[in-house]
Amino acid sequence: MTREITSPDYVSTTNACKLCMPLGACLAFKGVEGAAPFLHGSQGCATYMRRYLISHFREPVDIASSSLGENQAIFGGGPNLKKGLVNVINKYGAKVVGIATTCLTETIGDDVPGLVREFLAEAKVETPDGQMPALITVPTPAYGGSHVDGFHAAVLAMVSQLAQPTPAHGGVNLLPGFVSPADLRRLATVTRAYGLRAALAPDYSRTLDAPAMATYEALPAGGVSLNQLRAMGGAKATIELGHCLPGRSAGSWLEMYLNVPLRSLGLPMGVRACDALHQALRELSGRDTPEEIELERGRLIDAMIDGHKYLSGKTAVIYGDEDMVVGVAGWLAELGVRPALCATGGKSGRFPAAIAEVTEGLVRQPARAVDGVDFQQIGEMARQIGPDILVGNSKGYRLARELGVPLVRVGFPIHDRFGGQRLLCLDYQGSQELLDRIINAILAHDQDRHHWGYGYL
Amino acid sequence: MTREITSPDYVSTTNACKLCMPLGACLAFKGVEGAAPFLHGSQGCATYMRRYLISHFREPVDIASSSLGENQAIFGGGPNLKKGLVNVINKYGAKVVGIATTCLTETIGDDVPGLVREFLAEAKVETPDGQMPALITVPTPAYGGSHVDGFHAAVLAMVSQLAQPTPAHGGVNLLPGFVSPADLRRLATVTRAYGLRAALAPDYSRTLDAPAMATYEALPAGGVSLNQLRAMGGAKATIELGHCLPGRSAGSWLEMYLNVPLRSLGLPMGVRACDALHQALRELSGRDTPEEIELERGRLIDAMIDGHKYLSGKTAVIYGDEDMVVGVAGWLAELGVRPALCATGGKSGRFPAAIAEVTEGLVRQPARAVDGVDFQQIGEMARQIGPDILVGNSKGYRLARELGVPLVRVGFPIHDRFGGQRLLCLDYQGSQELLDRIINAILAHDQDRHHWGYGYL
Amino acid sequence: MAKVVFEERSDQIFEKGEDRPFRISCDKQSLAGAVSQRACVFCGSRVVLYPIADALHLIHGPVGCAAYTWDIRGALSSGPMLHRHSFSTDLQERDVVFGGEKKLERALRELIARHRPKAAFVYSTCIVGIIGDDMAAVCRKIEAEAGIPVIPVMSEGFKGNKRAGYAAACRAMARLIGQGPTEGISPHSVNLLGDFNLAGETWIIKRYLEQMGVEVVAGVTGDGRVADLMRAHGAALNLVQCSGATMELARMMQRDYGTPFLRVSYLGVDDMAQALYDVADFFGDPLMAARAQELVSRELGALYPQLMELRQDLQGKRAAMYVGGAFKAFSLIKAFRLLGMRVVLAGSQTGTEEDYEELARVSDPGTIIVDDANPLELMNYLLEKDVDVFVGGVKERPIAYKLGIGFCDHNHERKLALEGFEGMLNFAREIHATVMSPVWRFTPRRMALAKEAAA
Amino acid sequence: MAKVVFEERSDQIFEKGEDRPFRISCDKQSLAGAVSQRACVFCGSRVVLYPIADALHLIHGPVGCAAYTWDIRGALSSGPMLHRHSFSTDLQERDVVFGGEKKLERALRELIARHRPKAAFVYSTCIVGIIGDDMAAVCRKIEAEAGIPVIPVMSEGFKGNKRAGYAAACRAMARLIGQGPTEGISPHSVNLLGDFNLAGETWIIKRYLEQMGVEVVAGVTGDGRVADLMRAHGAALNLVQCSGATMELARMMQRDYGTPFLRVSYLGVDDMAQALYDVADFFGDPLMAARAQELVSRELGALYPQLMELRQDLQGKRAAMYVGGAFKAFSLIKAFRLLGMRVVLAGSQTGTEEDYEELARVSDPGTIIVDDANPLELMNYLLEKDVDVFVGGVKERPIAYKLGIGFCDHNHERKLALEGFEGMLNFAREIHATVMSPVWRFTPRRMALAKEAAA
Repeated sequence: MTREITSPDYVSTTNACKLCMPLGACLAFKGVEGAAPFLHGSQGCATYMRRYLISHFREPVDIASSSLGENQAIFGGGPNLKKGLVNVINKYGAKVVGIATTCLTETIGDDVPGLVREFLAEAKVETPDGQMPALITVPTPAYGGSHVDGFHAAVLAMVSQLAQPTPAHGGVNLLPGFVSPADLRRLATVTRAYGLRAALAPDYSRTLDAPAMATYEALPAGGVSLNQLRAMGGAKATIELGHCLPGRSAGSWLEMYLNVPLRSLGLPMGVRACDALHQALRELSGRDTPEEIELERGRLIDAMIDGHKYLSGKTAVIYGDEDMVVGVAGWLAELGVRPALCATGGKSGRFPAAIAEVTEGLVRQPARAVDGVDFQQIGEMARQIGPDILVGNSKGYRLARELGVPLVRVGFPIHDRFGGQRLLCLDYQGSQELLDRIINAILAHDQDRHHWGYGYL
Repeated sequence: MTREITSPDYVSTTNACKLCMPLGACLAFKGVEGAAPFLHGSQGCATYMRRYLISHFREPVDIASSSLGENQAIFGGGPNLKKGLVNVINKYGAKVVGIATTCLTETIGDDVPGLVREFLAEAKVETPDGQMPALITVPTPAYGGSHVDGFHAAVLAMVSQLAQPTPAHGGVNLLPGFVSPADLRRLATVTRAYGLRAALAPDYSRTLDAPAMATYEALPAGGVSLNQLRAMGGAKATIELGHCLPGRSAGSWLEMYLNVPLRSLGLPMGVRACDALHQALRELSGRDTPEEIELERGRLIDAMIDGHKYLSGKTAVIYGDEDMVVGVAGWLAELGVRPALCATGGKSGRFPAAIAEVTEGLVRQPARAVDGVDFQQIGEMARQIGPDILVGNSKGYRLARELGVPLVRVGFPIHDRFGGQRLLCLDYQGSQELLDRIINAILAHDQDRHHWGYGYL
Repeated sequence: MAKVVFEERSDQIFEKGEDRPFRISCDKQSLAGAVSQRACVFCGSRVVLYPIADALHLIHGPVGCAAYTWDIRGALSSGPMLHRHSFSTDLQERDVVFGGEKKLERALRELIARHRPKAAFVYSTCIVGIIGDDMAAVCRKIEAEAGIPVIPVMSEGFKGNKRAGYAAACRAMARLIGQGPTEGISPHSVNLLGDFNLAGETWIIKRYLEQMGVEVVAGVTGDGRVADLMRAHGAALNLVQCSGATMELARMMQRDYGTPFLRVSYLGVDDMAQALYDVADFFGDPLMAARAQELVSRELGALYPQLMELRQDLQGKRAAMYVGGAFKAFSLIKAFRLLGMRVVLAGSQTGTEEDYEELARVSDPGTIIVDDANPLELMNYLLEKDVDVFVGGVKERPIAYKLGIGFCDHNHERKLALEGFEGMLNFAREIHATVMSPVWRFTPRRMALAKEAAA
Repeated sequence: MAKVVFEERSDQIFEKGEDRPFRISCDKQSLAGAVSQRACVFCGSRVVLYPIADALHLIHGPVGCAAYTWDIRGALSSGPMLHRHSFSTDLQERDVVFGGEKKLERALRELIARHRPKAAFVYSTCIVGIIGDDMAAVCRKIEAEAGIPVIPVMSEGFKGNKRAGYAAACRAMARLIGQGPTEGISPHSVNLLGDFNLAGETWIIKRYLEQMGVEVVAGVTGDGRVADLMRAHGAALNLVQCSGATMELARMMQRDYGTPFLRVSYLGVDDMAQALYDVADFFGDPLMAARAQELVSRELGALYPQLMELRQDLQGKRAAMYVGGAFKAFSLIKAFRLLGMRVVLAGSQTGTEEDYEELARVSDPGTIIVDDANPLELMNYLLEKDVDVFVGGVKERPIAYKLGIGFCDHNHERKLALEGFEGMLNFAREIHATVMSPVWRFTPRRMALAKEAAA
């Protein structure tokens, strides 16, 4: 039964299970109120990332660029960066500009923080309130990590460049990581249900899942506000979600420099992880879990029981961004599904330990956790396993098709289905929805494949 | 383009698109706090209906029976009815018993209201509070209509037998019709968001979608309370959902006998129908729509736009219970899907007009609406149409399989998928979920069928 | 918690190992208001005749009886699927007042013309019994017209219980038997009675028998065909499983055609092997006996190591079962023992006194034996005995689940073959999958127990 | 709302019908901070070479460039699908410091051994241009080793714009052309340049040409094969669509092999017919001309009634378009006119001055012509002109949708064939489907307009 699954090490990358750092940074900046993401580099980067994000969010994703050409690559991108900032501030009305570098500008050696200081000193822009916008800078060379690293780097940048010593105000900081707009809304609702005021950073729940409008909002409403970011030092605690964060995360920065106690939790997926979140919320709020949430939890347990026989002993291959894979793996393990392969293109170094932690006591064979892999490797390993189901982003579709098993889409990107930005995966309700989707994918697959086509399942 | 779709009239019924009246009555009684549904008839009826309801709700559904045998069929079922009432009151602790007849007891001519009066006069039961339980009776001969008729008859029975002249208390009555537990929770949340206290009758959102328990609750918590039912006469209005109600509905009874103004609305599915509900809630509460709901509406419109090209010109066959079909038809018409066939086993007489009303101004050819049909007829008509999609309950699976088109499951029963009781169809959020499910069913079908298997859709 | 919920039913429950001798009351009308798990006469008839796949099954009555039995059983057919439809006369108020005979007649004509079945079964329901339609006359008329057997099944729901429905079904099948040719049937031939080909189980048994050199003439109640039934009297032997449902047919065939019968069970290792040995013994063919032994030892050789691996986890777990007929329970008790498990509750809807006595005999002390139970009683015993898995059907499932107890569907809706040697492995895996699922540790009852244990 | 958003870009926008004569500035570096819809050099190369389905396309650089172009285009292949993979050297910090040549070399060996491609294209990206890897040398080395063409594509993102990428791709393809045998190629033969076989469009055009008796030697940029490209110089004529992308290749082939070319468009009824007539004219074969006429009249006979029915609804509606190359826009204006619609905005990422001049010439007065636009400008004009449908690509889609305006994907991600006569019908239906959708009446903008109108 216990086969060793081998994953050859290749020099080339085929169908990467990751994207580049600046994309993650742009996404994080979309979660700041009044912010324009700005890429310091060649025009193509911004356009490719816009296109990529649009395919998932189905929303305008305007990312400015310093649009460097050959001359700037030789003589330095400073003038273009400054010109671009003027445009984005004057024309887009940006109150915040999140400036991420690219491999080009990192390699030519532009000193972006220095250029920004110069720009602020030159003060060439006019804003209605006379206030200079906040300019956040983050180094995100594509060769330096994945989009998730870029995301976390941008969160650290916004927090560390804005948060200041602040008198205690009783609120909490909630750093959710790279989750869906629906997940962000859910986290906000849950926190509010305990009477806690939370600074949710970043919060692109509205900017990247906006209502239909009568006109084009250059910078859509929503996001964590500058004031919230600045006041993070006065929070009674930071809840930071994710097992696979960089050592220097925004939450640890707040703890180290502004003495905000840090509670590090995994993404709340499955009973244990959700319970841990609510335990933290109870402790921080001093309140009991509201009855409505208790009932959601109770219904989730009920559904686990109702559904356990559809799942017991099934084998899953889970792939995607590290923390999403960890969250799904823990949840599936609670349901009796064996996470036979947990794979990610990320490389935080924490992934195997996190998989071991969330599946602990629930699985007979340790789940195989491999990081830094691409879909070539995932495919080779998955073929050895012959899983019952794939859980991951849209990028595994062709593998699922080849294996003839259902793919339950979670995470990012989801560009071959509708409503990826509305997928709720977190908290009891999100766990419930994922559970229902997984069981129904299995049921549909079996029903359609079966000659008899059972009507009752 | 305009073919006349013919539906032959058969004497026999093949694969009925309806169930029998007592089932609907039992379901309605499950929505009253402390109530035990009780069938006066042969033991099999109760057991079959329990089994049927369990397959959908995946919850215990205890339905008592007077378990008549041959002797009782000849000499009258009174003694068994009374003995059964004693047991259900003493052993189940029922505070309410909802007694529905069956074809057997209707045909042998048992006078159930009379027997109940005798029973109450004899007072053979002991209850902890010394109060006799409320006994509600409803005639539901299987040959008299469908399960939906039984449902509405039971709602009318509980209201007309319990509601009394009551001083105005500022609350509203909300009669939702046969919708899912998730829909009921949603209606309660929405009403509460306007600051309205609503008596939701029936409300089986908790009894038929209960959390896991440490022990077996003979009568699960939840449901509209006796006091709420009794005080319905003091409400400022009744909102009654459904276009295809019987002429003598509970809402019209409250208006006629207790002067409670009636607002008759369709099931809130799609923009127009949801807007109508919120318009009513605004008027009744004097409050604006809360921002969160406005945003839900805005996101729904946004999703309609994002998704319209996947749906424009597509053809749907919709079947099931009348009001669910009407709700889906109106919503699909708003999305540019042609409801080529709207079919139901029900026969309220209002179905064709309701379909015409909700699709008015949205479709080029009037949607074909046929009532009183079975799956033999639906199949024959659907084959003539060659639809792109089926929307209805699980009972259309074999037809969908034969036609090679996706089936999006809504309504009742859903026994070949997991979580049918949790399916949300109502209000902006429910409309959103249905929209996503329909588009994704179409996308998945196209993607899997296509040689190329596009990764971006 | 009161052990006895309904005083009137105290004589329908027996706990083995008490001082008083075995005594149980059964085969009674269900207690009003007790929420019996039982169905009705119609149910009994419909379940037995259901797998006859090329017959028309028309239910004469209001729509419910037909609607609730539409395609609810996992009885597979290797060919036609007519039995998976739900045909009804859908009686309306006017039919109740003026009689439903004309409607029945027209419906039969219509459906026979559309589907060209090999025979038609017409089921009566409660209401037909009251309004007094002469179903038999209508059937005779249409039979003459259509040239196929059109057989009334007198299954008015209130006229007895499910067992009465079995009997009505047997009488209906008896009408077909004897009508076909018997040429070419091997002297080593059997009919399979009381096996419903759930998840293809009949095919497993058939394969075993064929490997032994035995011809199966009719899968009477599994993958059934009208033509097979018509020549079933040509078989040398009837194998009767699930005694309640088809014993009467076996007795009729013995009486009318002299066909002997053997009672068998295909569930569990011992009973399955015994069934094959009994068949070989019956035919007295040493070669057949050798084949049977070879077959059994080959199958067991493959099966045992896997069972023993599963047993490691299951050892000491407690099972409860509530099934339709009691006969199945005997085999299941043995099957659970093989897995190291103990059955602490065994009940049935339709057991006879002899069934229960046998059940008591093979049970461990302390086992509860219950006839015609209901949710409150089941709940009480499941909790009292701290059961790990409950074996039953769809109606029992939510009782187990609501209490946070594992469940195994051993009823007609199952999709997993549980008969034969491979069925035993499936059964063991199924029990293992539910008992060993990690979900239980999150249930309120287990969490409370864990907290108690910790304190 | 200010008509001109960015002062620096005022000379890149022209409104037809003003007093001043046509004048537009274009082919410039995009304005920093303006959120241009343009991509980069690499994008231009990758899009042109993408459909060569049996070649390895290895992107030398960090992972992003490869990841964002993984299987994003609808260029179908009738055979191999190697082009749908995303191959990259995924350069890491150490490679940037110490150079990526060795990694590239090993990656090429690995991938060629795994996939056995007929050729390999190696794309350079920004960073490679900076760190100075000698890609050409690596390619030469591996080409010698592997015995297949290994061709560097110099497509560093910042070294120009998308047009520069087209040129790099053309130079890469030119390396293949001339290497294969040309025996047996018909004197009536063509290559298809600038058609990408999106949704199988190349196959439609091929069918038309074959019906006329014309052989297609190479679908250079559609359903492409290395072997076909190698013998493309044997064709009698190059048909060049989408001028921006492949004109340079056509010119090279004219220079090097004397292959003449025709500029054609397969979009819309007029241009499609004209293309076929032009081919027939070129070959000067009266029989071919007759076949072309027959084909066109047969297709139009089927097409027109359907178009006219759709036109009834679309008459008077307003369209905007923002496309990659301007050439397509000429055909679309005519296609919209055929549907009774008016184009009020036409823009492109990579138009040349001549393109825009021609665009202005064929446009109605009042039409806005824009080069290298951005969301704010597009939004302004879409609202100002009260547009009913916007034609563009994925990046333009949310701009239309957020404003509550219909959309037609006319870019490389499309899944609906829009070329040829059947493509015109698809196009008309697509426009009809989006413009006539009932969803618009629920959008904030339309509801506000309706309210205004009612007041």
